[in-house]
Amino acid sequence: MIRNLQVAPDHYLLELRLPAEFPCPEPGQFMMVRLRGRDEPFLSRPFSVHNFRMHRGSVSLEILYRVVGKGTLLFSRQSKGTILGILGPLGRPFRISSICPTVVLLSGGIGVAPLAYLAHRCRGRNAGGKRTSIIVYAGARNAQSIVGIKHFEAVDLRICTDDGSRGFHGPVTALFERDLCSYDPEKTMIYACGPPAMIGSLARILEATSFSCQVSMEERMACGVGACLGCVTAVKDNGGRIRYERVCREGPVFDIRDLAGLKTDPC
Amino acid sequence: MIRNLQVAPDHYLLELRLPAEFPCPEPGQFMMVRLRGRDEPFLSRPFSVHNFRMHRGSVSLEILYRVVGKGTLLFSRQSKGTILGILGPLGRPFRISSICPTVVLLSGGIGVAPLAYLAHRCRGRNAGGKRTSIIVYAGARNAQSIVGIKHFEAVDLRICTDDGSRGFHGPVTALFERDLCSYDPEKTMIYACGPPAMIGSLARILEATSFSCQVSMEERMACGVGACLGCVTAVKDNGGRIRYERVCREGPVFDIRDLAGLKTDPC
Amino acid sequence: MNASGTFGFGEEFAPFVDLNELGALVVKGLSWEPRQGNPPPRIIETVGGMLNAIGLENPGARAFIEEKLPFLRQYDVAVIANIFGETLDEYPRVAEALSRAGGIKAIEVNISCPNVKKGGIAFGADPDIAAEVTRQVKTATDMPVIVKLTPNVADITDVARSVEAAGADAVSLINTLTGMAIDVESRTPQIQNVTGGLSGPAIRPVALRMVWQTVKRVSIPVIGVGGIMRAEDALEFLIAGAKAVQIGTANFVNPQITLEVIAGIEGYLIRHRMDDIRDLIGSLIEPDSLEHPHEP
Amino acid sequence: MNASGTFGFGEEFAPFVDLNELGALVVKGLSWEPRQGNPPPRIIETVGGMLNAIGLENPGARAFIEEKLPFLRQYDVAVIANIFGETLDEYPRVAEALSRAGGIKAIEVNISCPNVKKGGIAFGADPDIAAEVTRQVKTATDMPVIVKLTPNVADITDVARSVEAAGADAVSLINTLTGMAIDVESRTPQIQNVTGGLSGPAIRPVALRMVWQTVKRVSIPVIGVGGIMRAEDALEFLIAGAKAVQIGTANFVNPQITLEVIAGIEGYLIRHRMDDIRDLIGSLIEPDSLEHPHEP
Ligand SMILES: Cc1cc2nc3c(=O)[nH]c(=O)nc-3n(C[C@H](O)[C@H](O)[C@H](O)COP(=O)(O)OP(=O)(O)OC[C@H]3O[C@@H](n4cnc5c(N)ncnc54)[C@H](O)[C@@H]3O)c2cc1C
Ligand SMILES: Cc1cc2nc3c(=O)[nH]c(=O)nc-3n(C[C@H](O)[C@H](O)[C@H](O)COP(=O)(O)OP(=O)(O)OC[C@H]3O[C@@H](n4cnc5c(N)ncnc54)[C@H](O)[C@@H]3O)c2cc1C
Ligand SMILES: Cc1cc2nc3c(=O)[nH]c(=O)nc-3n(C[C@H](O)[C@H](O)[C@H](O)COP(=O)(O)O)c2cc1C
Ligand SMILES: Cc1cc2nc3c(=O)[nH]c(=O)nc-3n(C[C@H](O)[C@H](O)[C@H](O)COP(=O)(O)O)c2cc1C
Ligand code: FES
Ligand code: FES
Repeated sequence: MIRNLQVAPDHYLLELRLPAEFPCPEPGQFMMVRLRGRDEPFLSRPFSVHNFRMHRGSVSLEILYRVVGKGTLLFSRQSKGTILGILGPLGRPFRISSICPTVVLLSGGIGVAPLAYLAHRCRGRNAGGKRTSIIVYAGARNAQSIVGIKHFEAVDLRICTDDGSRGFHGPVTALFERDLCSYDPEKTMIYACGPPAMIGSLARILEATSFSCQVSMEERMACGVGACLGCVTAVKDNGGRIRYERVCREGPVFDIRDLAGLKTDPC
Repeated sequence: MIRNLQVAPDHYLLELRLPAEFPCPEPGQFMMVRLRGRDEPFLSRPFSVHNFRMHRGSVSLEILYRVVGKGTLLFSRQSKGTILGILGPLGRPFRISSICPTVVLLSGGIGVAPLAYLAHRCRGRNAGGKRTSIIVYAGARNAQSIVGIKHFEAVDLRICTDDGSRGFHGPVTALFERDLCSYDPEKTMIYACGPPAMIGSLARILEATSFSCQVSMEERMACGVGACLGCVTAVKDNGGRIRYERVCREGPVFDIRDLAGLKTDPC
Repeated sequence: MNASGTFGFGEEFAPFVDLNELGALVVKGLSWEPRQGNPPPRIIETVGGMLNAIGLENPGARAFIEEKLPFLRQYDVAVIANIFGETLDEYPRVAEALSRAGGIKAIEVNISCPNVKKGGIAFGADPDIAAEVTRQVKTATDMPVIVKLTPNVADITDVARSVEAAGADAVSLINTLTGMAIDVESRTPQIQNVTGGLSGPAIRPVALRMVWQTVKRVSIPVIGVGGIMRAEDALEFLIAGAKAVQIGTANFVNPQITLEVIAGIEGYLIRHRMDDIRDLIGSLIEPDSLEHPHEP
Repeated sequence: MNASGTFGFGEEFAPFVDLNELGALVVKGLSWEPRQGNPPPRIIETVGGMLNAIGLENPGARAFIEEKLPFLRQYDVAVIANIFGETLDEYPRVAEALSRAGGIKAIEVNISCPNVKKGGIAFGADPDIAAEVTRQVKTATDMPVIVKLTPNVADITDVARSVEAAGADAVSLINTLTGMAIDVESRTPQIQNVTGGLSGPAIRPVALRMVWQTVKRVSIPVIGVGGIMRAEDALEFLIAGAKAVQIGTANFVNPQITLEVIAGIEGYLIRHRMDDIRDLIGSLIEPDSLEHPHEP
């Protein structure tokens, strides 16, 4: 652990030094993280890659996390020098389209973590013969809790807050819906990560359209590698039949249209 | 926690700041100590009072401990600022005789912890019309692992090491046995704390004599207050009948002659 | 309230917690004859819990009435006497003596302590014997009788139903799960008795499951016991349907835990705008129809 | 070796651990028909462990043989197939198909999984039914048959003796203890199936006790399972008399754990100057005569 910095109330940025041979993760992949030599928290915790940098002789991994329970609370109390157990990179990454020059990212709260790394990797690319342009809708409860946006350089950043204390007043999905007609379904790839209500609401918005949208999902995990079958989420196949897929293995990135049983937006 | 200093390999000196109204412990009493807000280690750990000082507005408690297992290992990893749960002072203290001007302390290894505080409190007293003189036999594995002797000011300190790297070469009980004839059973009070083999060997040495000897015993504890009945040790009553007494309540200080089932010295 | 065997006779904890504020106080298990208990070591910490084999050490019912009860009478707290016997007829004898003593509000019958070879386990593992003990205690006392059940059975609800039919006024569960630990360096048991009773948060999921199952099958009140360390843990039991809870091992870690749990439950009720704890008890929302078919 | 259900079909862990170095590899439980398993959430962490209600999701015996087994055949590791059935006659059918497939060394019969209402629990809790399952599987296969026992019974040794008499070549124990957890804010079960199986170090004392008791009552080998996280934990089971151990939940925390435990046991044998692991197995020094009288 190189640093473990509080970046907002309840939000921390963890930077880890890893051996140089550590494989470079793709955006959307995650790591299973644990405190070593202790029985508490018992299971490893999954966290998305927020950033990954090569240095001479070693590489560093950044994780952006929010304190929500026992494990994240214990992580937040650690400081420089703590050695963590890391397993990864795991899971299927976001697919980066070679034909869509417009990339729209929708993040709700801590959902910004994987999307920042995705933006980083999309920047400066060409797709469909054009330079990729990135539009980010970043939602947070209030101005104070906006985190992880420092990685969004050279993007069109549209901030939304639930209390209107910064940017658009309302959910990201509302602002995005308003802008929807300005995007071309053939040339736009949408990526989303956020709370269930946001994903549900996005699915509803996209239902009648032909936009492609990849979502990074969360589910409780034990092994992170596909062995325990603990992390499944319901997906529907073409015939509409429900099946379970492992978030750690077939996911965490899913096509929004495959997901079954999403929460419908309360608003 | 004010500090948690490594004083020798595997040995730490822990200093805690406590509220001013914290009752002043007597020598031989102990505290139940735990890490707060965690399930690990699960039970509190008993530690003797090694020193206790009053300041303006607060008091500080010193604990000298050796890392032997999970709990002490976790304690040793804490640093300044950690808040510990403390219950105490608990147990029956050493009785300080008002008629014995000679005080002999025998410590084996970490057994020095309570005896240092006892020496501190005996120093400068009068007993039997004379100024108390204190003789300390402090045993350790080797010169490196001698700890806790800085509190033995103005005492006759006789160090013993198992490997002879400092002081007498051999167990404290051997040196003490050699000196035995120089003490007057009527005017001497012996206090001991150390590993089972040392206490067993001391009991054997004193068996045929009329010296009084108080021993601080160790047993696994859950509650520390007498409720769980987990910490009993076997004692014999006058008729030689075996009975169990709680180390946390009737002890930790026992008369060596009451103890049953002591280990007999291997040497 | 606390759980038996973890709070002594009240006097041990009196310096650390105001006994008047406890919902009730369950004393250490009492037998007719005094018992010396098992040789040490009697306890060992395990992951998320501890093993104990105290061996039901206690001064006996008479000494309790003479030496311990007068102290407890000074407090305004409902004293519940936990009793056990080595033989079937010891139970009613102890129950009767305690009923006559005055100052006791209810009797909790331990048919489950697994530590003593002759006692405990046999009574609690067999629904018929458990019922017989219950009947005998009921005839010996007019006080409410709580029967404390062992988890070391295939189906705890069978025993619960059986003691209900035999007249039990309530059941409390669970007692400890029988376990064991070995010191690998010396290759000796960590506990002199070899096996001991496992308690603490490690067993909470098992206790909660058994309480939930039992609540569905009996109509007398169920008291939840096992691994409660915080208010949230107690809330789990209440939501599962327990009418009350007992806190055991957690008292060792924090003598004030009972009061902290009571305060925490009150805070929860206020936060969730519940006027009455009865709105909470048994309020588990069970997934009645699973969203997706359970079987393929 | 690992425990069933915690290592998938080997392929999941292959990137993280050399399968050739495992003593044996037990695959996820297989049934005749493919099974979709339970709806999520399926797992929750508890103190010192976890609850799971996977619902025995598996691709079915045929798909296993066609899609998973060829991968495992590449390795020099003894593959043990864990099987279960919803009905009595499903067991021998699965056993027979697997015996014929080639590349499998032994069959472990799960009569204990408590998650699926129709399966598991009923077979394992009754010694007679457990024996019947064993007999049927034995007639369907020539391979060694290990019967995996459930701890959710009053006396596990009765079931062990019964399956031994029915021809079991070994028993493995324990499977998970049935438990439950509730989210108090939403008042819903933490697991969609309401109850789940408790595993991890929290249950180790219970598993160790049951292994120790069973070793005393059967003459077939006993395989110890439950809460092994480190070499010392495995040593406890071996000292108690288990001939081998399985590591379950710990694989999730550390995929290399099996190898680390093997290395730790080897280190222990060297340190204690034991040439043969048989000197270790069953070497518990039991306090035969208690120093002080046990009863007063
Ligand atoms: C693929 C993936 C990537 C993630 N990336 C991030 C990230 O970059 N930053 C971040 O802050 N969080 C991320 N999360 C969520 C993060 O894993 C949880 O917040 C964390 O596990 C909570 O642990 P806890 O002990 O604090 O909470 P508790 O509620 O005490 O945890 C109890 C159990 O539930 C599990 N759990 C609780 N919440 C979640 C959740 N939302 N998702 C999965 N498991 C959960 C825990 O892992 C643990 O096993 C990600 C989750 C997944 C599945
Ligand atoms: C009255 C009293 C005073 C003590 N004073 C000191 C002191 O001043 N300095 C010091 O270093 N040690 C002292 N000890 C011993 C100290 O309590 C143990 O070393 C400590 O509990 C070990 O904890 P662990 O988790 O590191 O060891 P582990 O072996 O992992 O502990 C497992 C369990 O056994 C118990 N245990 C292990 N060893 C002992 C022991 N020797 N005595 C009692 N319980 C034990 C632990 O408390 C725990 O419950 C004292 C013990 C007693 C009873
Ligand atoms: C040290 C100790 C002593 C106990 N003694 C008794 C007893 O005398 N009678 C009884 O019915 N239960 C006894 N129990 C069981 C507890 O009352 C309780 O049922 C069990 O510990 C589970 O609850 P917990 O996890 O909150 O401790 C004892 C438990 C412990 C740890
Ligand atoms: C996620 C999970 C899935 C399991 N699946 C199976 C299974 O399919 N068949 C089986 O016999 N046991 C299964 N088990 C039980 C384990 O094999 C093992 O008996 C139990 O978890 C106790 O060991 P542990 O504490 O080392 O995990 C499963 C356990 C877990 C945690
Ligand atoms: S976390 Fe184990 S299968 Fe996904
Ligand atoms: S530690 Fe509980 S009685 Fe002594």
